[in-house]
Amino acid sequence: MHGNGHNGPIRIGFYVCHCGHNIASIVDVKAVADYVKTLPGVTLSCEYKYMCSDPGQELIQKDIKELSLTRIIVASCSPLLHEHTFRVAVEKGGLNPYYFQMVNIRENVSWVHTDKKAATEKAQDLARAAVQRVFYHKALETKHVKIHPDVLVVGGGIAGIHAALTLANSGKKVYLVERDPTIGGHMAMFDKTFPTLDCAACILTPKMSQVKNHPNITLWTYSEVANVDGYVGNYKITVRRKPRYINEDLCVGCMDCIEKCVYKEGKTPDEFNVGLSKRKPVYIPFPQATPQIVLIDPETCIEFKSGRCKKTCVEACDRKAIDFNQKEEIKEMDVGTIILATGYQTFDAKRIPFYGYGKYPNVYTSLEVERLVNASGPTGGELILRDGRHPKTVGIIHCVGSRDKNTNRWCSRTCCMYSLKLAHLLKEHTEAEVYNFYIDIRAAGKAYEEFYDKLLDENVHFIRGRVAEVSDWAVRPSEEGKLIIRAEDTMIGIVRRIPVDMVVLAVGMEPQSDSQDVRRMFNISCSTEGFFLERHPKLAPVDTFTDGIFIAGACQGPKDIPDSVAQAGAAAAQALTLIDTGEIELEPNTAFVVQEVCSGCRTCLTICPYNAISRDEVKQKAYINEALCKGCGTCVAACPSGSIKQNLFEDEMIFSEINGLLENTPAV
Amino acid sequence: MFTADEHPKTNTWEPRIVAFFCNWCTYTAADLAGVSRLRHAPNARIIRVMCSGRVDPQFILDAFSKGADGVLVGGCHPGDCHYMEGNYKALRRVQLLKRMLKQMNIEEYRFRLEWISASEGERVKTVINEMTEQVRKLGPLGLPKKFQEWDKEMDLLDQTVNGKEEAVHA
Amino acid sequence: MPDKPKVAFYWCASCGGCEESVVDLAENILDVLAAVDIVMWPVAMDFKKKDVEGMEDGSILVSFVNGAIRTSEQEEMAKLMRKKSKLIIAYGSCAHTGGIPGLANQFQREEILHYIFEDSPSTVNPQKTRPETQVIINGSTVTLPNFFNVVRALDQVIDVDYYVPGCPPTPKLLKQAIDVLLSGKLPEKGTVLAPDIALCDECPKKETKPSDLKFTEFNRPHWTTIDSKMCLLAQGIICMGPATRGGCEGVCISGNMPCTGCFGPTSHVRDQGAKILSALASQVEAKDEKAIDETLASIPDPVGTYYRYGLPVSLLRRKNF
Amino acid sequence: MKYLSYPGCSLRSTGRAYEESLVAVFQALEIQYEELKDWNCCGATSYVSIDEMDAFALAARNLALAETQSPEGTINLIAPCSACYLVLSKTERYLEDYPDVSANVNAKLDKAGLHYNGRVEIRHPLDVLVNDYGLENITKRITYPLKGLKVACYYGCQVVRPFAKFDHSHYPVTMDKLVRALGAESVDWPLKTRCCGGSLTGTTQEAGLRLNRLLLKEAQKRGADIILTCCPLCQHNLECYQERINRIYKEEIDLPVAYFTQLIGVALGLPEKELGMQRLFKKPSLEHITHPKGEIANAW
Repeated sequence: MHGNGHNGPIRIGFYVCHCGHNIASIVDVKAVADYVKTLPGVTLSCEYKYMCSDPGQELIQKDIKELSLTRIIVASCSPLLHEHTFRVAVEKGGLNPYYFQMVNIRENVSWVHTDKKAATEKAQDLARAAVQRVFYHKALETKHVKIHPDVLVVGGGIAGIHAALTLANSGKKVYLVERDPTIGGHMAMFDKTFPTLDCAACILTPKMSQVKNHPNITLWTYSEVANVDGYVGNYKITVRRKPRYINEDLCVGCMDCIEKCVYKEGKTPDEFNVGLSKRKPVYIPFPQATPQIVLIDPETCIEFKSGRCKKTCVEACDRKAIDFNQKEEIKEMDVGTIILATGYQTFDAKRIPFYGYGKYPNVYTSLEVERLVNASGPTGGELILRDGRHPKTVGIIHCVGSRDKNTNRWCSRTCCMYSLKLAHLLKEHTEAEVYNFYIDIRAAGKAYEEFYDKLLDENVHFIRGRVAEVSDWAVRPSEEGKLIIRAEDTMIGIVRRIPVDMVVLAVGMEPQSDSQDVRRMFNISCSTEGFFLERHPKLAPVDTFTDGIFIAGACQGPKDIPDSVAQAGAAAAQALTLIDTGEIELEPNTAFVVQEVCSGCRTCLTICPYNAISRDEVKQKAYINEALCKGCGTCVAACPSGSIKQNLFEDEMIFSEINGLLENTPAV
Repeated sequence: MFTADEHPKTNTWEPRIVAFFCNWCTYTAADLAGVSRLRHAPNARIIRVMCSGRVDPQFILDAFSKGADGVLVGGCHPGDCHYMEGNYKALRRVQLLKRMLKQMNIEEYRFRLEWISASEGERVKTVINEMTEQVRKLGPLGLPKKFQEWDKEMDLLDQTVNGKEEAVHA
Repeated sequence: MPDKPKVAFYWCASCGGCEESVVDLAENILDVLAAVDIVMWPVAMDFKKKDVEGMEDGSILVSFVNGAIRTSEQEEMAKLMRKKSKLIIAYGSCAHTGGIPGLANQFQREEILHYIFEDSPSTVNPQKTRPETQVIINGSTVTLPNFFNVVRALDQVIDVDYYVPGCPPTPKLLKQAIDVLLSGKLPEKGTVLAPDIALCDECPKKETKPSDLKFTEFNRPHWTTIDSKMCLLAQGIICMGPATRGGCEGVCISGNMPCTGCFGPTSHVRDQGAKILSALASQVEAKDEKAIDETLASIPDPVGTYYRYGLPVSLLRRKNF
Repeated sequence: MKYLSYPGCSLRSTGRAYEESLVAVFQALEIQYEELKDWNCCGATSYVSIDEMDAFALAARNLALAETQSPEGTINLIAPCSACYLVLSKTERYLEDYPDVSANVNAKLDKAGLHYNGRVEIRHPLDVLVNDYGLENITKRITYPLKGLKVACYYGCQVVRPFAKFDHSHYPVTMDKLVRALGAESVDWPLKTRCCGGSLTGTTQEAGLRLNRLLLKEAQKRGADIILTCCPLCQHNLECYQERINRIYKEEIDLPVAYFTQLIGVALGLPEKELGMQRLFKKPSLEHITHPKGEIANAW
């Protein structure tokens, strides 16, 4: 450690604040000021009643000018509270704000100690540490980053739709990227929505067409984000647009091609109807799909497989929109902020084999039942089971893949309510006896408990107990041909066998299977179960730890439609705040590599969570992109040759703080 | 080991603990302890860093060598790090450093890593109180004084050279 | 030849390797000899302490002192050389940072003597005789120096002007040091006369180190077959290169042995061991305490690994007793 | 891969047919194994309930012996009896997970000059045959495909619970896959892992038989020609009490119960004697199983 590393003359101004009685009643402020006066480098040391008041700040400014102070230290409250205030004051006094240092003698001293002597000694130690520290302070520039006004919204479910519309309506340009051929997400598949029982399509499809027609929204369906570069305010996005084999500009969605396809009947399980019906190779997910453009599935289309199809679809299209040679398209754009609304996937019920999904035809998942009871569903809304029967008894099993340490531990939050809704719809459609097997009924939402009450009045049965198995093991004649649900009824303390015609598995909500890949691409975090991690669970629920990236909807955790919409609105508001501010100010606590000293050992490259460090392959040295660096300092601590420094937290500053803290205080 | 009255400054020796707290969780928790008036031992002196990942093992050793009797590092709980994984890096370093300190005969209780989230003001109080008592039991580490003691053996030179000493065991 | 500058070499607690390195100058030594007058060199020339004592203070231009300070005699000689020399160069790891003898700072003097004179497998000493600093034999007094409890680097005993690092320093560094000193253009006091950049900079295997190295376990050279073309850290072998000053041109690495850190840290580091510890630990893959400990357990002797040459100048200096 | 085998007491008494058929099949398939030398009782489930630590020590002696016999690498120790499989697995797991158990047990083993280092993995022959040897390799050697035979695979509780090491804890399918590979049809039933009555058939027989009856009745109802087991106690319970059940409960149960290894042997064309078929009380009717060339499966 050669050279003293000081910057210019050291003339320290030290101010200790009484904070009324808050500090002065415990810390002997005069003793602190008198003591600091004796320390090397200190030009002025004084006490004042309220340093954060206007007169207090003006005092600093006056002293800087009159006494040519070059460093300012204020011993008062926590820097988290007033550091910014004092930095501004110092700057107004004509000194670089980063020559300022704050000493916390309120939260860390007077408010937590009662022994005046010990508190005063501690305040002196802390003051001495600051005095030694500021010797090494440097003039720094506050960073400002401009915010590009365009926004990327990833995912076109209800959350993505709502966020995109909110932003577009306030005049921002939005790119909405959806990987499926249509927007609408899971909500488009639902029949009714709880607790109001309004039809999902009726409230969703108008919003879908608004998206399509909004001049500020660029909608790219059947597309995926392939790459994300850059940082807050300046993200560079690459989007991969998968070929539909249909010219989007020409197709008007008349669907003549579908009708004229050489396949007279659908052969492929229909994704939108969760496999309950079949579709043709040329198809549209559902009649109100947005955009209303067909697409061709090359996996099943004869032309793609053999090249010898009669291509009746091409003949049928008078707009010549079919293009078998269409290629994947790569789009690039700049945005300033990103909202991730990538949604969830439902739990795969086959993971619990003793519930019989995939084995007994009359075991359904809740999502299948949504389609089954839907008027535009595979059976036109008539409840016909896979074996052709109409159910007279139905068992709904709650918490399938939720609250279960063998599968997923979390509560999926929506299953209780949608199970109640399905119970109601099933009763309405079939007048069947409906049994709900539940652990707890969680109806914590506006008008949710009332809905539960209503169901109780509708004579739906509720059995409190986890189901052990669903089987076709009949032990009585009445059970023959039925599915038998065995469960402990914990209310009466016996094991019950309930024979039913139909079992509905209320499957839980899971992170998308590729959530880890997405998280890495956008450089955000996931909580342990795989949902995207918010910056603060209470106070920053839609922010992430990466500035400029927000999350909304079920990608952050299981939630229902109202919560997803609320979050989408919040995420849009956060994005708008950034955009309308135009730029953000960043603490200049970034790290930098001292190029002459760096040996190019690459230790730091593996450590930076933000990929802010890259290696200049020509110079063979590390280089930190200041804009990506968030200032954690982890690389500084890891650099084995001491070649990385962190502004505001340089090694020498911290060593001098340590030294200052531990030098013996003279007897007070 | 020193006795209390050997301590240079005061007659009653008090443990001196240097604490490195991360800005986002533990420092905030210490502020919360303050706001909540959770009184605790005045023996810890906090140095604020942005992340527990910034805590260079050199800082810890330097604190000991400058006279700290204990060193405390506070960071966010695993999975909660403001910088994604800085606390894991801190944990890994601490685990390795602990092994080394053991080899150097520095008692386990003198060095502690704690995960304290911003909401755990109470935990700041508990940890500082606990550690103060543990270190108090161990007595002073007193490395600066030991360095002086060690160097006293060189003063013997003049005596031996001047032949004042009778034959002594080497 | 009164105008030739006077140069001295002295050795303290060392193995003799540093002396070898001087001889390794080979034919260059003739140039050196032509340029200077050697006034003290116990290993090669017959000068006595009293010869040096007889010189004027400061009359030697430069003294190269190698070895750590472990006995009172070494301390005394170091102080004498300091008095008589304009410049003192701590030559080699032991003088620079304490070196291998410095590892004895993990033990008390009594532990060491007890082992050497009583417990070691090859010792037969039923009377448990120990050497004494003064013994009178047939009326003559025989003396031995005092054996210190603490091993010290040279600058912990006397003021040192420059350092030439290495165990031993390479002839090239020595030649450069001599040239600089004779040129009269002296660098800033305290300078280590080797590049102030870590070894990786000049490592022949530099480009084979991956950018996403994560340790799941640490290996040792004798446990594995080393890929001679590949960065040793990438093979899980602890190499001190990233935390060690360069200048040796990677001689150990070229011989498929990891750097053990003999050149000491760069000038930006206070504690070489803490730094390599921090770097290695930061790159461990495991996340939970148990798995981390399992990975780290494959480092057998932390102190001996991180401070092989620098324990006396480390922040803790020695084991706490 | 080479294996060590731990027969356990059952395979030397009531379950002899299991060992005979297992040996025959392993030989026919050329699976290398050797018997653990000087093995002792696993302690079964009863000893653990008397003194856990002593029970662990007793079982761990076998693990330590395995390490002595096989000085390097991971040792696959085959335990065909479900109780042995469970007790040895549990011991192995506890020694690995709980340092205090390990220290205590090793202190005991130390007195016998033994030590357990954690190299043993307990394997069930079903797991070994299906997952190590592979169904395709078994299929290749089949000379008498079991066409038309309807098999109810019964796993019992201990092979999959609490350690579901190679299959699902409530709905295992390994044996079903094996049976289908042999050319037979596996009858799907939800009682695969329900209690066979266990030792209750010998203590509280009424309770034991009630449980036993449920299984037999349901297998027969679903048209099974035979129940296949992988546990000596299950085999014994299911096979031996059928007449008593018929008498008490007025049932008409008549179902052969065999070991899965016996059926593999049949499909491989091994002689009846080698498979211990003569030890079964109820002879499976396998007359219709014929060689593709038309000859009837050995001397059935």
